Amino acid sequence: MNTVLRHRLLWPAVILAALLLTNLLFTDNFFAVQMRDGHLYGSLIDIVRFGAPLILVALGMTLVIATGGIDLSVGSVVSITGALACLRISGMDDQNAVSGVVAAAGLALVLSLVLGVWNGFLVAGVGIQPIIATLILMVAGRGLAQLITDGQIITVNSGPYKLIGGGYWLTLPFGILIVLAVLALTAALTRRLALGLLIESVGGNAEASRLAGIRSRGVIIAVYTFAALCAGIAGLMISSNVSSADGNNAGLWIELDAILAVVIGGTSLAGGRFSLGGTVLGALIIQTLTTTIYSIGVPPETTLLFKALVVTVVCLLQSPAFREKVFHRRRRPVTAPPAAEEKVKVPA
Amino acid sequence: GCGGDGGSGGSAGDGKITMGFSQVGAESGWRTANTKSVQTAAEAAGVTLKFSDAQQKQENQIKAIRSYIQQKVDVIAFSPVVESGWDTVLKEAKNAAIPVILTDRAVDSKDTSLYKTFLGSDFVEEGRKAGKWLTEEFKDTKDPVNIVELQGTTGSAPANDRKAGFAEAIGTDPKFKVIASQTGDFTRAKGKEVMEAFLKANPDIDVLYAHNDDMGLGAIEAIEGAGKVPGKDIKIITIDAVKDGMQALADGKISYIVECSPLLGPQLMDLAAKAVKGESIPARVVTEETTFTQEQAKEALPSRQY
Amino acid sequence: MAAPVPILRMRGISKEFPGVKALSGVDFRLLPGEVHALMGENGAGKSTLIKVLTGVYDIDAGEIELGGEKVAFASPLAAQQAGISTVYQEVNLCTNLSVAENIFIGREPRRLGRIQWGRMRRRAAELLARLELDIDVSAPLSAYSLAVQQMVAIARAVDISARVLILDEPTSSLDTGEVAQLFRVMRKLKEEGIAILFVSHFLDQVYEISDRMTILRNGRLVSEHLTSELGQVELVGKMIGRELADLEKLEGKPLARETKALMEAEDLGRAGAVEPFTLTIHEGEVVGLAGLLGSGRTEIARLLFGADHAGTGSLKIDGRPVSLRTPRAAMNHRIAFCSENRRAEGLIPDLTVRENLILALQAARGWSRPIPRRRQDELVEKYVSVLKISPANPEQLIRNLSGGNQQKVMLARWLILEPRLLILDEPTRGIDVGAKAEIQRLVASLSDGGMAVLFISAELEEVLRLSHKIGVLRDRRLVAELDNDDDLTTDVLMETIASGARA
Amino acid sequence: MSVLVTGRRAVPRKYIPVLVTACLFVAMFVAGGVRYDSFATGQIVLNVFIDNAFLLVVAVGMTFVILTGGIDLSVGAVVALSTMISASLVTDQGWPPAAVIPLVLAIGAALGWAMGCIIHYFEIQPFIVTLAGMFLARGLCYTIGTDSISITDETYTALAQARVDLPGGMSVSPSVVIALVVVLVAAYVLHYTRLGRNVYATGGSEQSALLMGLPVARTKIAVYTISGFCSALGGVLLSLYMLSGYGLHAVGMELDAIAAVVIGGTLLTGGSGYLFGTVLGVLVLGLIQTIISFEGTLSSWWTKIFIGLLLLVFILLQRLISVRRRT
Ligand SMILES: Nc1ncnc2c1ncn2[C@@H]1O[C@H](COP(=O)(O)OP(=O)(O)OP(=O)(O)O)[C@@H](O)[C@H]1O
Ligand SMILES: Nc1ncnc2c1ncn2[C@@H]1O[C@H](COP(=O)(O)OP(=O)(O)OP(=O)(O)O)[C@@H](O)[C@H]1O
Ligand SMILES: [Mg+2]
Ligand SMILES: [Mg+2]
Repeated sequence: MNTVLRHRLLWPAVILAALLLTNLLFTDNFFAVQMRDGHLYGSLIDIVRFGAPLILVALGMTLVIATGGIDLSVGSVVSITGALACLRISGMDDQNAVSGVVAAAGLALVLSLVLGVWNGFLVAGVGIQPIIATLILMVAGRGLAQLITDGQIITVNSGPYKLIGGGYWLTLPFGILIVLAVLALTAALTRRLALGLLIESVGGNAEASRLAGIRSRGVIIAVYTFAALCAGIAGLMISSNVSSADGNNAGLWIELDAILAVVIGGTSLAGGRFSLGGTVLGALIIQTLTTTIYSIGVPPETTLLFKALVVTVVCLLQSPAFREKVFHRRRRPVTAPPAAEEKVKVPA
Repeated sequence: GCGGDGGSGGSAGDGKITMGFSQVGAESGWRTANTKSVQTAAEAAGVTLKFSDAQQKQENQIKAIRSYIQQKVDVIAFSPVVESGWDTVLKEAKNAAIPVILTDRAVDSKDTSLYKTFLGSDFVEEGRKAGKWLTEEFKDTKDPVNIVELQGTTGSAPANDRKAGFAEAIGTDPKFKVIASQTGDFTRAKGKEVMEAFLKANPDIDVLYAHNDDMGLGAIEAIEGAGKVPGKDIKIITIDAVKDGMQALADGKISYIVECSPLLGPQLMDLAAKAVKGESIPARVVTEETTFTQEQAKEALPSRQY
Repeated sequence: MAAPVPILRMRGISKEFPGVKALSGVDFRLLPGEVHALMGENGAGKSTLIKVLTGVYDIDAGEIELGGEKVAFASPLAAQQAGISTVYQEVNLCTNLSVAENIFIGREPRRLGRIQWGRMRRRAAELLARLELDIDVSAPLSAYSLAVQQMVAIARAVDISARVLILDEPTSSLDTGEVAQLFRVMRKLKEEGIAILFVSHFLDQVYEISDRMTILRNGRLVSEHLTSELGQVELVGKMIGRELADLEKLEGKPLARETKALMEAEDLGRAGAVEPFTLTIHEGEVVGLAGLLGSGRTEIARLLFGADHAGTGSLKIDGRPVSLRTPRAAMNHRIAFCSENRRAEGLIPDLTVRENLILALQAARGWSRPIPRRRQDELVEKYVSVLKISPANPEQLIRNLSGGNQQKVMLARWLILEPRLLILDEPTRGIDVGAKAEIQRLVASLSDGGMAVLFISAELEEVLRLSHKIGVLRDRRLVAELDNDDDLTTDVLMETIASGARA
Repeated sequence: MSVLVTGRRAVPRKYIPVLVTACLFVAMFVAGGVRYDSFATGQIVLNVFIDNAFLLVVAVGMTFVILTGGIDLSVGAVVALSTMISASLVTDQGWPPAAVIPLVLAIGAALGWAMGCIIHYFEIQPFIVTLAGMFLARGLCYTIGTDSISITDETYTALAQARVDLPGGMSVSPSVVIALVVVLVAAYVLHYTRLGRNVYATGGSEQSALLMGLPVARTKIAVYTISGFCSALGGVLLSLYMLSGYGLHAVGMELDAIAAVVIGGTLLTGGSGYLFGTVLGVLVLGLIQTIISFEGTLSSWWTKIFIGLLLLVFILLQRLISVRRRT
């Protein structure tokens, strides 16, 4: 088991390492991490810090995908929670009041929970296909976020709020700590408790799971709720990072990146087995790629070509069939049985 | 000058004008202010406004215009998402004898009789203004000036034009070097992220040119995070002059802002009334726009509406 | 019989999966005009041999000759084109397509490239009529039970005019009538000179139809015999590598009527599935259900487990009325149900043997009370050894197990729940003789311990051997309830099924 | 496994979802007619076709892919790429449209074919491969140019502005005709040819299809090729509609196409659905747009919320009515 797991995450890890090393060619002391004003500072820290919202959203997405679903609405949830929190804070007399900030953030997270339950209800209760069920919130949610902000960017000036996405605690960016906490919580819920097994079972064969006595409806609602909560936290982080809420642009296309992270991490979109570690690696790969593009100065017009190249290489390397077909053939030329293409074609 | 003969009479008979307005979207605070301005001006002028939001898609705008023709509005106004590709639908409008007014962005149609007038700013000129201020500011230095640029959404008209205008203005002098240029998608978050990467990769940046205020504001956070002082260590030029940007300008964090005014509403209603009546109107109306230095910002700030 | 020039010859075939050597150096030959049975325990490598032959898997070593030419098929398509038509062990059809399409897809009657739907449906109906199956061929296959699906798969394979016909456990869900029908068709094909490879765990069937048999054990060839020259006992001995202790005849049990009624169904029914029926199951009682294909046995089982909603009637457990709206509700009353369709309704293919095995127990405990790993390992170890699940590695993915071993895991999933009522729908499907005896013994001993069992099997002997009481179904109606006394024989049962009369 | 008693109802059960969708569409149209003046005209429906001809073509290709259980995220980008290639060749290079259009179609098909091969032979999930394809195609657009390029070629302009007159003073654009031809051909292929049936079989169960001896490899590659071709054709129609090429055209169109297919009742897991449903899906999305523009008083955000609500009501009714009918 252990070897299998190590195997599964081997290639994403290799690719991440390769990307990081590429950076070293262009930026000296890329790996340097310094202490500045009591904060850790450096490119590596930045990658994790900027990747934090994506990791969060992707973690939630992993569980949704493991049940065979998909959640397109996370981007909208990101913008809604950010908008609501900032709206509340901007209306406070003292924006630096911790209790007010906590209440605002809490309210926003409660809203994200409600939205998650809503998605789960549409999928599991009404039986709408996940992609359409969440598309509804994806479209309407962004409108909702703009309704909250009245189409403007709400700027806040709140120290405590700033902490969530832009602050430091114990020398580490607070965002990283949040990610670690959520990751630990998710891992505990799914791997320590039996939730993971139930999720994988529902995603692997829904009817068989039902007949085995699993309340798949509850499981599905739970994962959508969890995904929305993760997106909600990510939304707070994103808006706190720039101290403002942008209903239209916050979290735009993050669902695509999150799904990509999950898939790169080795979880199948068809549902079933999932890998939290893989997802984190996947998200880090995406964020590193973005950072790499900025720091080696890929012009904006060719950014997408570069991305296409990297994504292709990543998925080819990760594909056992590709490695088999390309590397294996060369390795065992003598004893190998005729490969698929060379097989004798028998006339009908 | 385009002839507003016969055709316009019938539909405007009751004196109350119906205008179909197709907006690009609500992608920024600037755009929202623009929408608000049009809406309030319409109300003030007693114009019935049919508003639709294209969500940044040209096909949606074309659909909207087509449906305005179907609904027989008196005048159509729209802010084109992109310059090209309007001939077909504008011809339909012309055939239906509905005058068309462009706002904010132009179209590149050869047949200028397809629209009455174009009301809006000149993005290339905005880029030029930004570049000109920069050359003024640094005219005494001999050292090379390292510039980083935060572009708008790749391919969008303001990004293309503001980049071109700026490049044109600084182009002659070899001491101005754009050492890094990347898209920040017109957003604060991206602006911050890209700027952080710039700061890591390039130790000495002298100037930041951002295609809008929001990216500039994001970049300010990045610069402060890196322990530098925005406006001092790195001079910042942005475009738009929204309220948050003006505040930062007044606070000395931004050095210079080129205004791009979203308040086209009253002018638009004026033009629309004239177009419906068939009066002749100029083919190009430039919105009144200015530039702000830090001192001017302090003065203007209290009276800013958006 | 024709001169023995094999149409198919396999030499030194080896196939290794990660961690399992499924075949090593197996030789096999198939003569035209002969039914050749491939025998072996669960996991002996029968299906794997068939799959490497038909191009589903590559072989690691060895060679295959078809009609004297060396071949290696890149895909089942190539094998089919070369004249090998196969029914694989698990029903491999597309349940989203209509019955007619499943028979003809890839070979649809066409004119100018246009599929002629009318002709296709007519021919499909004719073909099924030859197998004495009268169903709506334009309905999706998913509307039919597994047994019907198996018949459709057979019809498809039989219709492909081939040189070699391979049937991997085609009869595992079929009842006597259908099997007889299939054998008639097989004999006819045999006379036409077609070579038939047949796999089954029903020894009687093997002895009835096959001319020759090849025995595999642990992926190795044991021997090849003419069927007439090898007795059943010797065969079993060669298959399992030791003598099988004689199946002690489970002697007639005292009738269980004295015990308390556990579950009483009154006029329970569901429109279109099963007519209202009344049935009482007592504690410690084994109730068998007998009936023909599609007679509604599975439907009764599903109603009693809450897998489907009953339209009419009521249900009492321990004398108290209950409503089983979900399987979970039934499980709370300690009812368990092992479905006949393990692929669609049983296995979670991506999970390991261990996870599949504990799934129902975990579901019953809820997500917040995980079964401690040590307890899991104990349970798994126990059932792996009791049911002789092989390979004995609990961390193997279940989809990599042989069909019979998968079935054992499904059974174990429900046995560890220690239910009060265990509903078994075709539990011995695809299970080899040794393990089957083991399972029957297990059922008997569990019912001695007070557990009630509802036992459904296409094999009447099995039903007769185990049950205290047998319900007979016909056309989705429970027509009779017979006590299993000495007068009851398979013949009496058959007659009841056929006549629909109450005994 | 619920039970179906066949022959009880005249309409086979498998058509019910599509019929429900069709009825809902009509209901929505009638509701629009009641609410807005000059709405309930035939031309409004035709305009929906005119404005969505390209989406229809793209959605047809997407239907093939989704029926096999795959997904194609590259369609929007391929549409943009086709407009860009067309515009730059016609306007900047002066190529004749008769050469450009076939070339563009070939490029689209080739891209689809390549993605299909990677998906099948290297067993990589379609999502990630076509996402890379999307990046690639958009990237190629920007390498051609970041500005939008007008098409002033006479053939294009003539085609773009031509109208096919219908009785009752109504008219459609040639694009609509092309799109409808594509729909008919595709429906024929899906229903009456082996390729089409193999598509359904592959979507039902790829493993079964393989074991039944169906050419799964060919089928899978074919659907991505078809999708690539349809996207390119959609791009050609879009370049007629817009008379321009632009790298930012058709952003997010993949989602519209997927939504149209799924609203039309096709299962994203593959193997079940009809092309007619896809046509309805496109019409529903188009009609929602039309209703929005007739409403005319919605702010940008209310527009989005309203679209979401309409979609929700539609899907809910569709779902509830279908389920009610079934039980
Ligand atoms: N894809 C696979 N990966 C790994 N192991 C496999 C795979 N397929 C089969 N095996 C193993 O190969 C062995 C032979 O399996 P096979 O299916 O051929 O058995 P069988 O003789 O058909 O048994 P049964 O009577 O139960 O159907 C088993 O131990 C099985 O676990
Ligand atoms: N003529 C038929 N023969 C077989 N099955 C049919 C026939 N007509 C319909 N069916 C379908 O097959 C299903 C068989 O029902 P069920 O599964 O309860 O039968 P069963 O007694 O368990 O038989 P088996 O599992 O051996 O097919 C029913 O749901 C029914 O819809
Ligand atoms: Mg087998
Ligand atoms: Mg049955």
